[in-house]
Amino acid sequence: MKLITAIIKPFKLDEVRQAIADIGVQGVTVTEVQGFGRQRGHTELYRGAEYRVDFLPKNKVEIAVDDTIVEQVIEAITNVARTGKIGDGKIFVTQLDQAVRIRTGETGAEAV
Amino acid sequence: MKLITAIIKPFKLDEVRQAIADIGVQGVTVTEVQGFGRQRGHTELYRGAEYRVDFLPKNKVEIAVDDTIVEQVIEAITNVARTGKIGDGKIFVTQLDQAVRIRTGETGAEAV
Amino acid sequence: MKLITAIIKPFKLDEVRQAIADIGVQGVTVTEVQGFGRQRGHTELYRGAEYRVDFLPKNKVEIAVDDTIVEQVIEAITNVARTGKIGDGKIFVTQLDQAVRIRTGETGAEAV
Amino acid sequence: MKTLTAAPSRRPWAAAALALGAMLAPVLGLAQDAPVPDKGDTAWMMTSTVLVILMTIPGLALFYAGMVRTKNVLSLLMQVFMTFCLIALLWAIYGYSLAFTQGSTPFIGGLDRLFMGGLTTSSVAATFSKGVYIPEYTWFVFQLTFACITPCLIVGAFAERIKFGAVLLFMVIWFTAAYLPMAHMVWWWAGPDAYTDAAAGEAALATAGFLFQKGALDFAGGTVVHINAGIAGLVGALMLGKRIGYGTTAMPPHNVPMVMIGASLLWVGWFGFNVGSGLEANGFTGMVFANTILATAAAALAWSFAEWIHRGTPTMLGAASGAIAGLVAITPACGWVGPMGAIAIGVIAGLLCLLAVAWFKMKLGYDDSLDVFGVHCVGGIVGALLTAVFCDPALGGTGVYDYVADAVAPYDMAAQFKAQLWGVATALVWSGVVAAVAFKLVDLVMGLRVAEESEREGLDTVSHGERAYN
Amino acid sequence: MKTLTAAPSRRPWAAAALALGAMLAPVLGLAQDAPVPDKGDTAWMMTSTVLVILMTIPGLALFYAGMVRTKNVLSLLMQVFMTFCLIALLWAIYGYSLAFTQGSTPFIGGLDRLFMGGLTTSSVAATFSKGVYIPEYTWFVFQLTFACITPCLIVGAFAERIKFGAVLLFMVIWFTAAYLPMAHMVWWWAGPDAYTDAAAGEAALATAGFLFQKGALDFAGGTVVHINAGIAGLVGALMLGKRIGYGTTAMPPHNVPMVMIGASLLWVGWFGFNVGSGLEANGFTGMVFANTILATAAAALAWSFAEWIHRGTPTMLGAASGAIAGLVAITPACGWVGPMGAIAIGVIAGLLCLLAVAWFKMKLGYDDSLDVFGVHCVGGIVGALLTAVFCDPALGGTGVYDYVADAVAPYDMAAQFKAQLWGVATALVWSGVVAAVAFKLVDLVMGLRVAEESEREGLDTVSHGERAYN
Amino acid sequence: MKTLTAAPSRRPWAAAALALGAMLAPVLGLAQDAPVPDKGDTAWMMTSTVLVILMTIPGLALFYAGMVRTKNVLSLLMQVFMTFCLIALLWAIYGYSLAFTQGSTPFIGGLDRLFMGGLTTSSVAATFSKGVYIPEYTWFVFQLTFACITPCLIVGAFAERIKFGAVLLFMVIWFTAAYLPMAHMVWWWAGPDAYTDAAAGEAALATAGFLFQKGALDFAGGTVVHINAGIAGLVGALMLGKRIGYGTTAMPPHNVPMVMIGASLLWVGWFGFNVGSGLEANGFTGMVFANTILATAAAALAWSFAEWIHRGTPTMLGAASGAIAGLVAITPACGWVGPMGAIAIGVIAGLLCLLAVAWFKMKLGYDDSLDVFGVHCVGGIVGALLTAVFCDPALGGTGVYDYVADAVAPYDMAAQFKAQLWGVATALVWSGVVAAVAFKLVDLVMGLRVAEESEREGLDTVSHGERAYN
Ligand SMILES: Nc1ncnc2c1ncn2[C@@H]1O[C@H](COP(=O)(O)OP(=O)(O)O)[C@@H](O)[C@H]1O
Ligand SMILES: Nc1ncnc2c1ncn2[C@@H]1O[C@H](COP(=O)(O)OP(=O)(O)O)[C@@H](O)[C@H]1O
Ligand SMILES: Nc1ncnc2c1ncn2[C@@H]1O[C@H](COP(=O)(O)OP(=O)(O)O)[C@@H](O)[C@H]1O
Repeated sequence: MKLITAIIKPFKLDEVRQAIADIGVQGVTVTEVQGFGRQRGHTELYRGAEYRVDFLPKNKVEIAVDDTIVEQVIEAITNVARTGKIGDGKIFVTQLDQAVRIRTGETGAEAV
Repeated sequence: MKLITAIIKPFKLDEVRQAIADIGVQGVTVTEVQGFGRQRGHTELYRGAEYRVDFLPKNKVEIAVDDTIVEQVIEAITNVARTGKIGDGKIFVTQLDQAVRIRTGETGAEAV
Repeated sequence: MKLITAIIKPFKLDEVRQAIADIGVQGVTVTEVQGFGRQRGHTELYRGAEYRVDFLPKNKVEIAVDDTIVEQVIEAITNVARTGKIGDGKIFVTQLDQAVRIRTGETGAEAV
Repeated sequence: MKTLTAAPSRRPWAAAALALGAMLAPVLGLAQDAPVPDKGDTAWMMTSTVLVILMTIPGLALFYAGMVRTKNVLSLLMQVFMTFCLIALLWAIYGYSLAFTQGSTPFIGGLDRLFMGGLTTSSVAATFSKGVYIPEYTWFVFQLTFACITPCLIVGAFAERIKFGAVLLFMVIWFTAAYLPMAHMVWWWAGPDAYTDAAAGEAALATAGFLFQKGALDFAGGTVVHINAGIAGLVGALMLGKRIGYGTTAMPPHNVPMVMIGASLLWVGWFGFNVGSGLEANGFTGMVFANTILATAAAALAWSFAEWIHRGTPTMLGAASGAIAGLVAITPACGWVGPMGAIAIGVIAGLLCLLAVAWFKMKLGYDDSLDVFGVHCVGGIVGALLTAVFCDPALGGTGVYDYVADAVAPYDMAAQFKAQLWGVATALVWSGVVAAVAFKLVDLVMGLRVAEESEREGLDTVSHGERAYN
Repeated sequence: MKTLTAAPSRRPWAAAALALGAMLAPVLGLAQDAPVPDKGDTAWMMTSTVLVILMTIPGLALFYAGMVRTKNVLSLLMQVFMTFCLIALLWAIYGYSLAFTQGSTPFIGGLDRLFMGGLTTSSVAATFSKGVYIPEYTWFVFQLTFACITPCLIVGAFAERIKFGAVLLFMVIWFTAAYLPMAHMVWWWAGPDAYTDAAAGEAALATAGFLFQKGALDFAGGTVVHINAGIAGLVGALMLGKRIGYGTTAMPPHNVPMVMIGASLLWVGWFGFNVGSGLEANGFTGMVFANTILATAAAALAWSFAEWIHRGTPTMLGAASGAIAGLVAITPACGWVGPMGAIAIGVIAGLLCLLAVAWFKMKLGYDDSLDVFGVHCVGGIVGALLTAVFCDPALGGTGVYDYVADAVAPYDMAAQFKAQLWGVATALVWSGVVAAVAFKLVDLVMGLRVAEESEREGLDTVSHGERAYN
Repeated sequence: MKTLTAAPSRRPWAAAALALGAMLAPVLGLAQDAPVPDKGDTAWMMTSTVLVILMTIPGLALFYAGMVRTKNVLSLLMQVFMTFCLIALLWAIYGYSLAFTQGSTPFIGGLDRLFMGGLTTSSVAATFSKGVYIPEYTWFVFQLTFACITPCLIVGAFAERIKFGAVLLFMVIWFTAAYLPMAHMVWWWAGPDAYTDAAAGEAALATAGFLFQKGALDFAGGTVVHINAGIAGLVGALMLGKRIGYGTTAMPPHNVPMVMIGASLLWVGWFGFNVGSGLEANGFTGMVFANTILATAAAALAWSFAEWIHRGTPTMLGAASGAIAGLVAITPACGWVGPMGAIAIGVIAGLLCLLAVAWFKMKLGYDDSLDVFGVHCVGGIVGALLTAVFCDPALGGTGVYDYVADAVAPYDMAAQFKAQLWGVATALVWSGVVAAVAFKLVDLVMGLRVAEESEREGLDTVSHGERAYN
């Protein structure tokens, strides 16, 4: 199994979720994160003093999947999350040694 | 070392923390996340318009542990976090190449 | 590639970001998390009733980097995030199987 | 020299015309014993004025800002806050004069009070009781708050997508060409002391505003404020188009408690709005007070119970919306109906506004972000028309007072209903047309809508360089 | 025809009885010169009424909603908002009549004002000064707000676990069977003008409410509002049982600034509550005002300093709670004690309520979620009893006025204390029993508590289909 | 026995001295027909008092708490709330007496009203109109609220780093040694009825406060409240030093909507502050009302447009800050200038305060966390000096009334400007010195600043054992 972690623009979340559901992935876990990268943040003004805000709101989507569909999932995310503008985000893939479904105690591919 | 990541129902957090502390794990890191899975979310109403909210609040608990106690920790979490109802969550295990305690610079098992 | 995950004290975030930028890392992803460890939390009072709050606000900084600079990054973070007081946090390193830049589809080291 | 200014219409008069109005003010001004306002009335009017301000800032601002997404919170707050400030100045400069002095047509006032010229601490304004006056300064500030809140209501309709500069420019135009004429048409009259006998009454009436002459009743601003603003909002929503993602993504209120605070402060402040419009502190204003609380409670319950029955749960947003719907509908009626009539109006308005918002809007598919049309325009129309019904003394209403006979006149519901229709229709057409032209103009000058990317990012950082929460 | 209605008790009278009361209203109604209310008094009473509304929505609603967990915020807001609306209508339909008209027993009023029948814009209500009246409509709305806020206070006791429908049904029963009788018993009297001589005075007294006849003093509602609601809350907390996790998991307030806003608006609004209960705008109400501010400040300081000394830090929640405790305790006393007495009452109430909340509640282990009993009932009892102490002119109090002699009567502290005990005991027993029966009934009809899973998920989504924050 | 107390200065008089003042009160007290306050005035004064409380809690508290970081929210709320409570008690105990009774010097009052002794429900206080009085109790509570809000203003300057105990101790000292003398110097006088003829007028004037005698005009507290608090804030900011990370890390407001609510409630409440300072409900106070709204609107617009032009976006924080700047500047002027003068003052104050905050502060590098100096002191000075300009009848002002001649006196702008400079300079020096000494003392007793680690962690958990949001 693999854990796919995608950092995406928040307004793309619904589409991404839809896209991977279409492939048959039944669950995802989403975290609100702050991203810092090539994309520039905005400037904020407080009583005349300016502050540069470099952190941009992003969504981190984590998906545990069977090895067989890793490529498919990556492709699906890449397709729908892409706007072509800087800051579209990243996909990271790591090895998943084990997965357990707490409710049933099932492990491995059945658990995800 | 392994990194154990458990997605659990928020109201189980205190029990989970207690259970793994009992095993001797000294630290955990918790993130508020939104989970999407087999468990259905609720419907929200705004001025007569209905929206389905599929994301449910979950807690993500990350625990770096020595290989020796991985199974014990998984079992402890599974036991206390289980309600038997859909949505109890998952446990994911990944390999941890290295761990460093920032304060002391200790690495490896001493660091966690 | 490796994924370096650092749990640090929030007020150290700016310094950490600066330090790794100096090494040439172009992006990071930051999450607000609650840490539980050796460092004790504070006590809160509500109408005479006392509650112990053991979770402390921390920042989780995730950085995907090429294998070559892993040590450098760890060192940089350790240096600036250290206050020498309990609760300074941890650095975890995991193997990254793949990385994709959504905007361009680039993969591997070019993506991070 | 004392000056005399007119006050909101409570006495619609048969529409015979005789041009004596211009003489009134000087005549009274010369009177030996200039009227001295009662300090109790003045105290209440100042309190009422404060309350109407509270309605707007922070009341309305919070009501609106709570309903938008986190990224647009400050934009709503700013639009309300700045519109309030801007119109306050315009009111002092020319607004008051154009609304509340005698003009050469019954559609707009004159220039006697430009830059508040001639307004002194001893000039007075008429009330609805013969011989009872309030300080003109008090009247000036009381009406200022009405002029300020009305444009602010509109911003809810095109929230989350409009340029900030476009809001301000639109407001200047609409306030000048729609609010001021409507206020003059509905509320300008010579005051009750002019109605000494039938001839004098007819003469006085001929100097009144267009809709006052038609006999349209609007106690505290159902037509001038709510229909007026509501239709302008609809035009805006249509001309700006839908928000990106409207209908496909959920746009839940970012902070419902904030909406509830806003609605509560609107309700609290509305007592200044409605009861203050009685211009005195007496048993009659006590009745206006009771009507304002009962209609609102009834409307909030009606909306909530309808939701409960229909969807399974009564929502806080629904209860708050229902309360506002009730407040809007009772606004034109509150001085004309009895408490049981007020409850009936509340129930009807609560249900019809829910229908407008939940069904009619879906049906037509326009994106009136915060339901300015569905609540203010629909509620305003419901209230205006039901005023004709429940004003009937047979239904517990006050009837219409005849200042010449100094007694309540026989009531003719059909005639009154026609008069109310005149008011509704005039407001819809006049304000609708002005709004359309104004939006067009602003679009030509600077464009109405922010860029797509800005809309996605949110107006707070884009238009105001700030985020609401850090 | 003018009608005359009674007003809150300020003159307890020796309990001799003679049945003349029924004649009073007609007699005065026929009088040549019907009393004309002073517009200054009327202005202040309307302001006070607005303030009491502000206390409830949003004041009390925020005070409560800030103290619960994020998942139950809207449930508290809705319970307060809807209870307010519901009771407002019931007040108009039958509540006012049952509380403030002459009944055939001293425990409840009659049906003269059913559906507000007979209430006109020229009917008046008595004050505490001979010959001084306010419009009955003003009195009607002022008392409406008291009737509305009292049930709302109760919801804090069983917060985070009750069914929404159960709240509403309970409120209808409790309002009818506990609030209305208590209000009548404590506040119904014939007004001061009935006390022309000793015989007339005795006759008038015999028509007054049960506790008024006993001589119990309750200036603005310590008994009728706070003890009444507080004991009902305790009964509710006991009958519903503890929240899941109570005592084992922390249940910190989700938003302390919201609590602070709520407490501040309660304080601000309480000036309407207490000072408005003076029914006039004069030097006497100025003293009531001073008492209300000083007792509250003293109580907030007392609670905070006690926390500071005992636990190491003074908390915002503590300061806010202390302020409410002080407000509650000064409520029955504010028209009877001098400013230094008010400070003493504040300090004592602050400390005793802290004790009740932090020690007594722990000791007994009941789960009164937001301390309705500890603050309102305990504070109300402290205030009611201390009224007897600090009313003493020797301790700076006003003493008790004898309307027949038109002078302050000699003061008998022991007798007054006994009268106060009568008030306290009656409220505790009456309201306690009614609440128990009402909860039982509601339980039978629809059940009181939500399912365990719903309680865990939170009432906002379960009962209202919304979340507070998005 | 009726007692007579003086009221705020509206009539500066040539500084000839003759010691008769001590006789005034008894003389009037003995008068056959004791003045009976108008109930309309009294109603308005009570309303105004409530409004000033609303300004402080929750208004000012929210304005400040919204601007700090999440970890220090409760500390600001508590500092404001507790200071308010503490000063209220001190006011009752000795503050009122030292401010508003005749002392043996023109710098401070006497001890006649210690523990409110001699203050009865029938004692009265003078207004600015001959023969018009308000209840002394009303005056007592109205001025209490001024005394309470002023110290609260200061806490913004050293926010996010001071010990809670240090705040309270500092407040006691500063209130006693700076606020009370300033209030006495500026506002204490014998009342208009003392000015029966030239000799009596001179005698009366000799008993007035130091700055009253100098002829300094301060209608509602520009000098006593804003300059006074503003300079104390600057001294505090300098003596405590900068916050950790100041200038290098961003310290954005944690909740801008909270700032907006605070600013709005400040504005709303300020009508009590300014208009209430007129002590009556009439056409004159109507003008004060108009000035207060127009200057504020103008200042908010000026600040926002300046930001817009200069930085590209108008911010909500800027609009709110501008509104406060306008309110501060119009405070001393609101009873002396016409509406167009008020607009001019607003625009100038908005621009100058922005300059002070955005440029001057950066330039000098002090860390006045919430710009108490930049807004309140600078705004107060601007207002005090411009009062001399726009008071001129030639510029639409009221001029200065001569109570002996019972007419407006010929206006001498240069002389008035000098008088205003006296006021400004006295406040700056007196309050600055007192603040410096007080901070030094507190530092010696308990230290001013929390430990570095505590400052990093935030004052909420450290000093109050709570977090704002859970
Ligand atoms: N090396 C990295 N490690 C972790 N997260 C990264 C890294 N680089 C970028 N990110 C995340 O990806 C987001 C987008 O990256 P950015 O460089 O702005 O644009 P792009 O992905 O289009 O090149 C960032 O906001 C950050 O959250
Ligand atoms: N494939 C997955 N990858 C990541 N997280 C998942 C995945 N499937 C489920 N989850 C997480 O686990 C939670 C529970 O899953 P769900 O399918 O609802 O119930 P259950 O675990 O009982 O089968 C989800 O809310 C989500 O946060
Ligand atoms: N075993 C662990 N797994 C995951 N996170 C941990 C673990 N131990 C500690 N942490 C994280 O590191 C933070 C600091 O740890 P702590 O034990 O308090 O101090 P120190 O790192 O100085 O020993 C904790 O708050 C927690 O977020």
